[in-house]
Amino acid sequence: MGDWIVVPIVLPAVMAALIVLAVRHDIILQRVFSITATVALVAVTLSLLVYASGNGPEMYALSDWPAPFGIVLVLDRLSAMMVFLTSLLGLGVVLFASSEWDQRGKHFHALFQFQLMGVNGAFLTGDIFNLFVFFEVLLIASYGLMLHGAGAERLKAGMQYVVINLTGSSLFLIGVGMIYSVTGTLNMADLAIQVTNVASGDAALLRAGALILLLVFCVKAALVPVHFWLPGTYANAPAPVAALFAIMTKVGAYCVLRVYSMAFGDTAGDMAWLAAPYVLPAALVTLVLGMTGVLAAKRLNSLIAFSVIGSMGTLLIAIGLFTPEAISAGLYYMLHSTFSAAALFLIADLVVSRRGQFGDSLHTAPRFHQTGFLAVLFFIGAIGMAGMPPLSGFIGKLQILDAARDSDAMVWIWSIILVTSLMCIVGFGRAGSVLFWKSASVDGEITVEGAKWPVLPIIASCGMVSGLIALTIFAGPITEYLNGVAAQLFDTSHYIEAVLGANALSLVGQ
Amino acid sequence: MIKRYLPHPLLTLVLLVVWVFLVNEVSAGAVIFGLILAIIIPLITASFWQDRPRLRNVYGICEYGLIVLWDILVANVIVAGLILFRKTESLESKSVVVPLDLTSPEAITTLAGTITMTPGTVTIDLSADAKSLLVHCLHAPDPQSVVDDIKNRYERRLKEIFE
Amino acid sequence: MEFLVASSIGLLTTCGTYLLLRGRTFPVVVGLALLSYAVNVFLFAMGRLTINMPPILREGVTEYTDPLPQALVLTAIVISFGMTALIVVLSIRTFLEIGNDHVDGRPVGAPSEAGDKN
Amino acid sequence: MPFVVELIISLLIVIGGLFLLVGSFGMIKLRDLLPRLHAPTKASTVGLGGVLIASMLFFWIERGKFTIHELLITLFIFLTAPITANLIAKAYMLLNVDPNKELPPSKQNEGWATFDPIGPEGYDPSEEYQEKET
Amino acid sequence: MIDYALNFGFICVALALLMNLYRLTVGPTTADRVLAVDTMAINAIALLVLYGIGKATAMYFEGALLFAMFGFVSTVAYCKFVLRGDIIE
Amino acid sequence: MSLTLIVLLPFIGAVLPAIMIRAGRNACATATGSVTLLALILLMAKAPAVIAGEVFQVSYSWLPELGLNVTFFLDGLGLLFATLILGIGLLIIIYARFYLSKDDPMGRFYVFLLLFQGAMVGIVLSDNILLLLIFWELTSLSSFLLIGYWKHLPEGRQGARMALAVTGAGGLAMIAGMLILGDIVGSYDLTVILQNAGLIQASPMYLPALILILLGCFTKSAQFPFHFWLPHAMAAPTPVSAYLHSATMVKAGIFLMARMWPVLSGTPEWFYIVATAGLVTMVLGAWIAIFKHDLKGLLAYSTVSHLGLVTMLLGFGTPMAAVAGVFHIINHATFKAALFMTAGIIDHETGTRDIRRFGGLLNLMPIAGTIGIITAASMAGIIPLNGFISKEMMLEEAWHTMWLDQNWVVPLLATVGALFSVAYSFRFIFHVWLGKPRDENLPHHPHDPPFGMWAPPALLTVLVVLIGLFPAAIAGPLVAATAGAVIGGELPEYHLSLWHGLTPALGMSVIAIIGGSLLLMRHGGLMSATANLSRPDAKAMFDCGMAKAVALSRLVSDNLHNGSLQRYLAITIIGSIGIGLSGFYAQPDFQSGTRELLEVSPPAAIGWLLLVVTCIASVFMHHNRLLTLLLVGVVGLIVSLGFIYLSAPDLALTQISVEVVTVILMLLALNILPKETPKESLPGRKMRDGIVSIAAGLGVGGAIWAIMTRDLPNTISSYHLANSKTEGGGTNVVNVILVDFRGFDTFGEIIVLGIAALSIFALIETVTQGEAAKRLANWVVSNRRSADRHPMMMVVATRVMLPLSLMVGVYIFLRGHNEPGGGFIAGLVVSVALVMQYMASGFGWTQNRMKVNYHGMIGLGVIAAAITGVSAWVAGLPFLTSGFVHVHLPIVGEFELASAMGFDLGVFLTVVGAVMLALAKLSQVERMAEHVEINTEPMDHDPSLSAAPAATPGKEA
Repeated sequence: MGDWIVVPIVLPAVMAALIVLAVRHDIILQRVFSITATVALVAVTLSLLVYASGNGPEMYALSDWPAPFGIVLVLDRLSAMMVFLTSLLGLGVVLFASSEWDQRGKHFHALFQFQLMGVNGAFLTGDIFNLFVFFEVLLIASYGLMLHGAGAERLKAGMQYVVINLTGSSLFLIGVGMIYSVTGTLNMADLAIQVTNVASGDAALLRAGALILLLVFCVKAALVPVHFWLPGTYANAPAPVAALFAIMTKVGAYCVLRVYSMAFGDTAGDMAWLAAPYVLPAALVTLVLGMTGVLAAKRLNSLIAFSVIGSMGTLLIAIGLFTPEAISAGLYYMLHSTFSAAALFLIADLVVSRRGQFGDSLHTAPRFHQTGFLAVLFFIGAIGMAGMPPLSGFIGKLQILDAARDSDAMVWIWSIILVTSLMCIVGFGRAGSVLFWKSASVDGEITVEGAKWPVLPIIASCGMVSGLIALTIFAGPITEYLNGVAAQLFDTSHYIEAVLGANALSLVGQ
Repeated sequence: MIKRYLPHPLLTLVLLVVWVFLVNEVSAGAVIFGLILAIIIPLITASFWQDRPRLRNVYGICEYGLIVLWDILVANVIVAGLILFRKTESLESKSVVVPLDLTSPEAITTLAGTITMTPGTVTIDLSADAKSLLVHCLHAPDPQSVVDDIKNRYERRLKEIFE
Repeated sequence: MEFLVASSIGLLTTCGTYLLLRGRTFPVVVGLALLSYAVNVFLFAMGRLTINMPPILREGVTEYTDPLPQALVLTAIVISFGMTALIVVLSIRTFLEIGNDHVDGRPVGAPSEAGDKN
Repeated sequence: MPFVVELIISLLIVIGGLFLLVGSFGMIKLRDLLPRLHAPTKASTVGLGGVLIASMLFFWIERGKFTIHELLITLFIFLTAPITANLIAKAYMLLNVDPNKELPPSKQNEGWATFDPIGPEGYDPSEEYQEKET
Repeated sequence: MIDYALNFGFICVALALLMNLYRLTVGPTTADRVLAVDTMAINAIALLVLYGIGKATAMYFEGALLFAMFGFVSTVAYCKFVLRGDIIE
Repeated sequence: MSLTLIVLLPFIGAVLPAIMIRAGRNACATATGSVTLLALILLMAKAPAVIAGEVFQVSYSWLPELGLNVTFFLDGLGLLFATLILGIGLLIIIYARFYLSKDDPMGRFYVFLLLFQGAMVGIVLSDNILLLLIFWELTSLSSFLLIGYWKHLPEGRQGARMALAVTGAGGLAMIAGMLILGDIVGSYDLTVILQNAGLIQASPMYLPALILILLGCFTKSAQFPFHFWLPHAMAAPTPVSAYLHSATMVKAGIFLMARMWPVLSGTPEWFYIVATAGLVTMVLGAWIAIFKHDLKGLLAYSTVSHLGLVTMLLGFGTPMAAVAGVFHIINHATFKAALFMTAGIIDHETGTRDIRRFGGLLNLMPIAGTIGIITAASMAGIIPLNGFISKEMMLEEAWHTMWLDQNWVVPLLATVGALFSVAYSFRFIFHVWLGKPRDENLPHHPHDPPFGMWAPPALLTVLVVLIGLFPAAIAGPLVAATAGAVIGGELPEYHLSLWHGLTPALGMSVIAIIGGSLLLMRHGGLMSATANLSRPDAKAMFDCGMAKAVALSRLVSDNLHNGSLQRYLAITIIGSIGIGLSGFYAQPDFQSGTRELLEVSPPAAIGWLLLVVTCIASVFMHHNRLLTLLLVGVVGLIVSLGFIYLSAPDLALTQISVEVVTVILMLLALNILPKETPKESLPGRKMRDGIVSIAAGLGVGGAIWAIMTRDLPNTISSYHLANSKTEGGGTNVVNVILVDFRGFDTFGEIIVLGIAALSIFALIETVTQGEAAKRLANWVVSNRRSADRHPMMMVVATRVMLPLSLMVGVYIFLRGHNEPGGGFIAGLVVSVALVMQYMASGFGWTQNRMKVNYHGMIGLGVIAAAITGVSAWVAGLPFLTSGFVHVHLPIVGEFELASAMGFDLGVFLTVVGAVMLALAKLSQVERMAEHVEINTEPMDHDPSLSAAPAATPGKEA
């Protein structure tokens, strides 16, 4: 695909800069620019996806320096899928925000495009330090977006989000530093080779560094015990931003998958599957805590936020198994949970904006405008998130359960996933009942000034929901693609050859 | 015309010298490039520094500079002596007032700077209408002589340079 | 020399972490700043310590220190500068919005002044 | 390198070092800020100047290259030292000196700039001292 | 001989820095502390220049220059803060 | 194909009511009914073939990887259930049309109903157990919606949630069970599974799978101990109760047991679990039913009891029992649906469902009464109705059944169950229809309902009678086909008829009828006796359990996520130390390094000492914030000195420039924030934090010590050193790495800066709203303030410094590629030079003289960098590829032009724009707080302009 590989990064960056430079005073033009760019991004990433599904990994050497000396981007099935997912999600979010949200503060669209750039960069890069840079890009853009429009609770939560992630960034550097200090490389493919060459006396340092890095990724992926930033952040972020953040946790999961299946995977000798003993138990606890939070939530947004934690737990259970089947299942669930979290946050915002002063508190309030329509949307979103049939969440969970069959922790995995599903069902049932049913027993109706049928937000929410439906209907072909992704992940030699040249692998062990 | 494109000729000269200092070599390339910068930068910064008085008395500047340099050397030795060899209790520190005849801010600033750099005195404040300097003396048994010294030795010369 | 650097990094980390764990925004920000010093030096020291071998190519000189960690640290410094700027502004913005600079979890609107917890 | 030049350089370095030391020593020896202010602002100029001239000489003789950029630092220091001294003194006086008692009057229409604003009205920090006394 | 002088210079500057540090931590007034930091910057420049002589390289000159410039700016900022609270008003 | 259509029709048709409701209630009901009717017709078209033994099957691939495919098959069992579902569904649709009042949103009702119908049909026709699971959970969801249909009623909402929780839980258990089953067999296809009974029963996973599947069945079919949710689901409109809770959904569990009967039954485990649960449910449900005053409550518990009966029969595991069970399913569906509809009629007509207020209703509403009495009699098992026949068969089977080697347990309890059953059935007859009216003041005056409402139960009643009279003729083929499907083999010898002669079962039946009648006569006394018994109230227990679960969740969740950043960070840090150590010590293979160490020089030692003192001071004196700031500044100073000492001039320059800007930022912030940090940490907390931070310090320090003491491996940077000059065109390798080798990092880095500035701008932009604006408006300047805002000396000095600094900036920028420096440092130098102007002459005056917009500068910078990168595409090279040429000009001499400079220019612009935007915007907050006027003059008083009026200093607060 050549230069197209870098387009998902450069296009949003330039577009954001252009928005700041040329149209920062005109919200309509900002929207036009932003939406156009996102649509173009969808097109580009789709063609990347199509290309990647038919070809092996492809490297793009920035500045024309050969790997591992310069920075490379790598397009493989996984990264193509992730950038496509990002752009789809981004399109929904930007549509939603373009109705009204983007006016509540400054620079929404510029920050949004930068955010897309950061996320895409994180997915495409093949260099750990460059990954750090893109982490920072996406984080700082997310700080800006998270604080969009301000407000006391949001600022308070934002403070925590920023500080925790800054600490995480420090840890990232420490981890990268330790890895570089014993392997002398930053390129992921090269790392996979160097890991096998590390002197035995140095291995302890490498392990420590790699695990610290794992912790950082887990911070992003909101894995217990480093998930604390998520509930406050997601619950208090502006709705479109919270929806966009659905992909942020996935970045963490992606990195776990990428780094620990490539550099510390099968080929890593003593260090093979370094992350596995840590990820799986933590993911199980995460799932439990997340769903406990769902049951405990007193606010709609924190309910959804905790359910996101839970879904990250589920996802990382699958990833933590580190088998091709489980990863394929996990990736399916990842697609699902991205859409369902986004859908729920968007729908929740439609609800909240109609509840006037009652906001998102789960207390009885009178009816509001469009209760029925929103109830349907919410119901669909909720069954998606809870993993109830017939939507993709159920299929995803089935696949994960199925893939966990051979695991030693099978009993734990199964029982926790199933029990927490119930907690999630109960939690969402309570919430839906309060929001949409109890209101019928209260007299009066809340009337909130503003658009009766906000077209773009409804299109966006329905778009997310239809994403879930599409995932369900096309589960077969999608799973087939994902199996290909997982197979490619496990067959690291192609990736390494694509990056380092055909004879790179012959140097292993020398 | 010249004024428009060369608002501060002296500044341009100074900048050219600074550039040569910076690149640390006196070559044609360096000078030409420095000259370009020395012309452009005053143009850019002109709005920050409009209608400033011109300095004409080049001889006066040189004389003043040498005197001050010498005084600085002396001042250092004197202050070092005071610090090292006098008991702190025996130092007669006090603030004195120096009424000013100068009116240009640049001149006043130069004077205040000179005072600070020279023996035993530091300019610590200026009256709000810029007509007096408050000078702190580290050891001044005779405050009036300090004031006279300042007025005669520096202010007079500055007046010639600036006004 | 290595010991001095290592202990300095350790000390910076310790102090940064301690301040990071305080319950007000300002010490937290300062703690982050100290921590980022520690991390920057850490990353820098990855290339091992050398004296007077700056990675600036000179005729006849063959020994240079590892330039890559330096480049990485530069990037890290700039990034942490941006982050610090943001968090500084965020902390005053939060302070203005909620009237106190606590980060120890008391809800918005709870009594804030120092006297209530001494 | 000729011995004399080497000697001069060494002397300059030693003198510079000594003056820097004295400047900082004065800062801890003297008992109050205003006297302290004298020490570093002065001693340091010569201290630093000595070192800089030593450097110039050293590179001139040693490298055969006449280096002048040290002068730039000197220029900066000369330009800035009085300002910092002035501002530090103002900061000190604002918080620690009673303008009505401890400072001589300005003998002009307006008082000292730190305490008296220009013009007829405005906030006057010196009033706070009067209030404190009453 | 220059080496001895340099060592002497290093020691002087080092002691001076320690004294500055003493003043910085002990105070008592904020102005004292600002003065200490300002002097520290001056001493640091001297240290750099001495080091440059010691290593016979001009590599550190820019460092010294920026120290001079930025030392001034930060001192001014501190003073302005004490004087006016708002340093950009 | 048409099989799929049967399943899909209700789902597709579910949109019809939503649309048709606009055309009126009749149209809506007609549309809904025709959907169901169509499906029923399609089904019936296949019925003869199925009864003849044929099995229809269709299959579509959906998710073959998982073994989840859309496959349906239709055999006798499926036919029976599908007929019940669609047939009764059709009746219910008609009934509901008249039952629902005008205020009820009928369209929504029918949508839910059709969804449910589709899900049910899906269950009974699925040939894939995963697909079955999907439909299974769908019934839970749609029944949740139906039960909660009257959302204004709290009972409805709670009942719905309870049903969802219980059946949902069962469904989840079943997922596990099904997955195990599929694992044992190696296929999720039901037809395959059904042929592998031996394999399954021999598997060690048989028991877990059995239990899990049965959990699903029992919860769905309200078997003991999960029976409690069903009565509360009665809050739903009566058509729902009639449909879901008599005819269909509760039978889903039964269906599944029947479906799995060939592979799961026949083992002792199956017998003891299923039969016992059924037996207990039958007796218990019946007993409770006797004492229910709510008409629907009585029917609900009777349903529980009858479902227990069927369960028990299936549990017996004998083919004959299975036949009896199947037959009773049919019978129960007919009479119970009719009974519910009758109850609905009573409710509808009288406005109450309290049995104690009824009596003699037969006179008032004869048609409904007749229907009610006949069907209730069938429920009681009175000859010659269909209930009698299946009950007889049940008792017959019970008679032969041993339970723990005791032959009396099952018969006795079965008789008792039948006896209770008679009692409540008679209670329904005598207390409602017969006797004298007990309450004259019923809410409405009852009379017979409209035809549409009584016709459906009447039709069912006809069936009740006909099956009773001619069982073999009417139900025979269906029973045979169904039972054949259940048993999966040869049917036993059986005879469907009213009279089997004088069998033990007949005796038991007689005992039951007589006993039941006696019991009813003593009803009043029993009532008061049992009223005093404290029976466990399942709903209260469930609610209490739920509340406890929620409370526990809150306890855990809220206490864990208490919003304390301190805790979060402490955990994060402890976690990182822990994981790092665990990695380090995972294997005892660590070896200390052998690298030759550098000597400690005096300046280094002094620097170290300074750093140590400053750090420690910064911790112990952190309550004084300004001092902390000064100390941190010193740390920065020492760190930059250290960088210079350790061969990193670029780093030192960057560090020191960043330092200053940071200090300015912090000072701006500190003016708003409190100047002191109060001492509020308790000693314990300090201790904890101290330990954590020392551990962190030791960890990081130890790691770096271990690293620095070993030799550097071959790193990729040797390539950088080798190619920097020749390929990258610069001698400063660090800079070449930054703008070329790893230019992409730098591209990201300046974007970070740009975003930071934009975020800061956006953040402060909102300061004019809400609480913050109020606080700023009421801001009181706490400290003493100097009177001069813009000291003259400073103004003059900075004016001179500006061009000098710009010159330095240009110099630093230009030399970057070859010597320490570069766009970033130059940007900071220029920014600082500009900030100096702001500090000296104030924002207003300076801003007037700034001709550039900082936003634009950021955008321009990023675009400049991007364009430099993209321009490589023109040459067919990848993004950011750099090129350089040596240009020779006369006089000037030779100099190098590198495209990396364009990139560096982008860096420069972004840095200046970002820093200035952030600082300028931040200072806006200060000005709002301080309430100062914008200054228009560079200094407070210009003595050279003595004639001019004095500049106005700001008004102070």
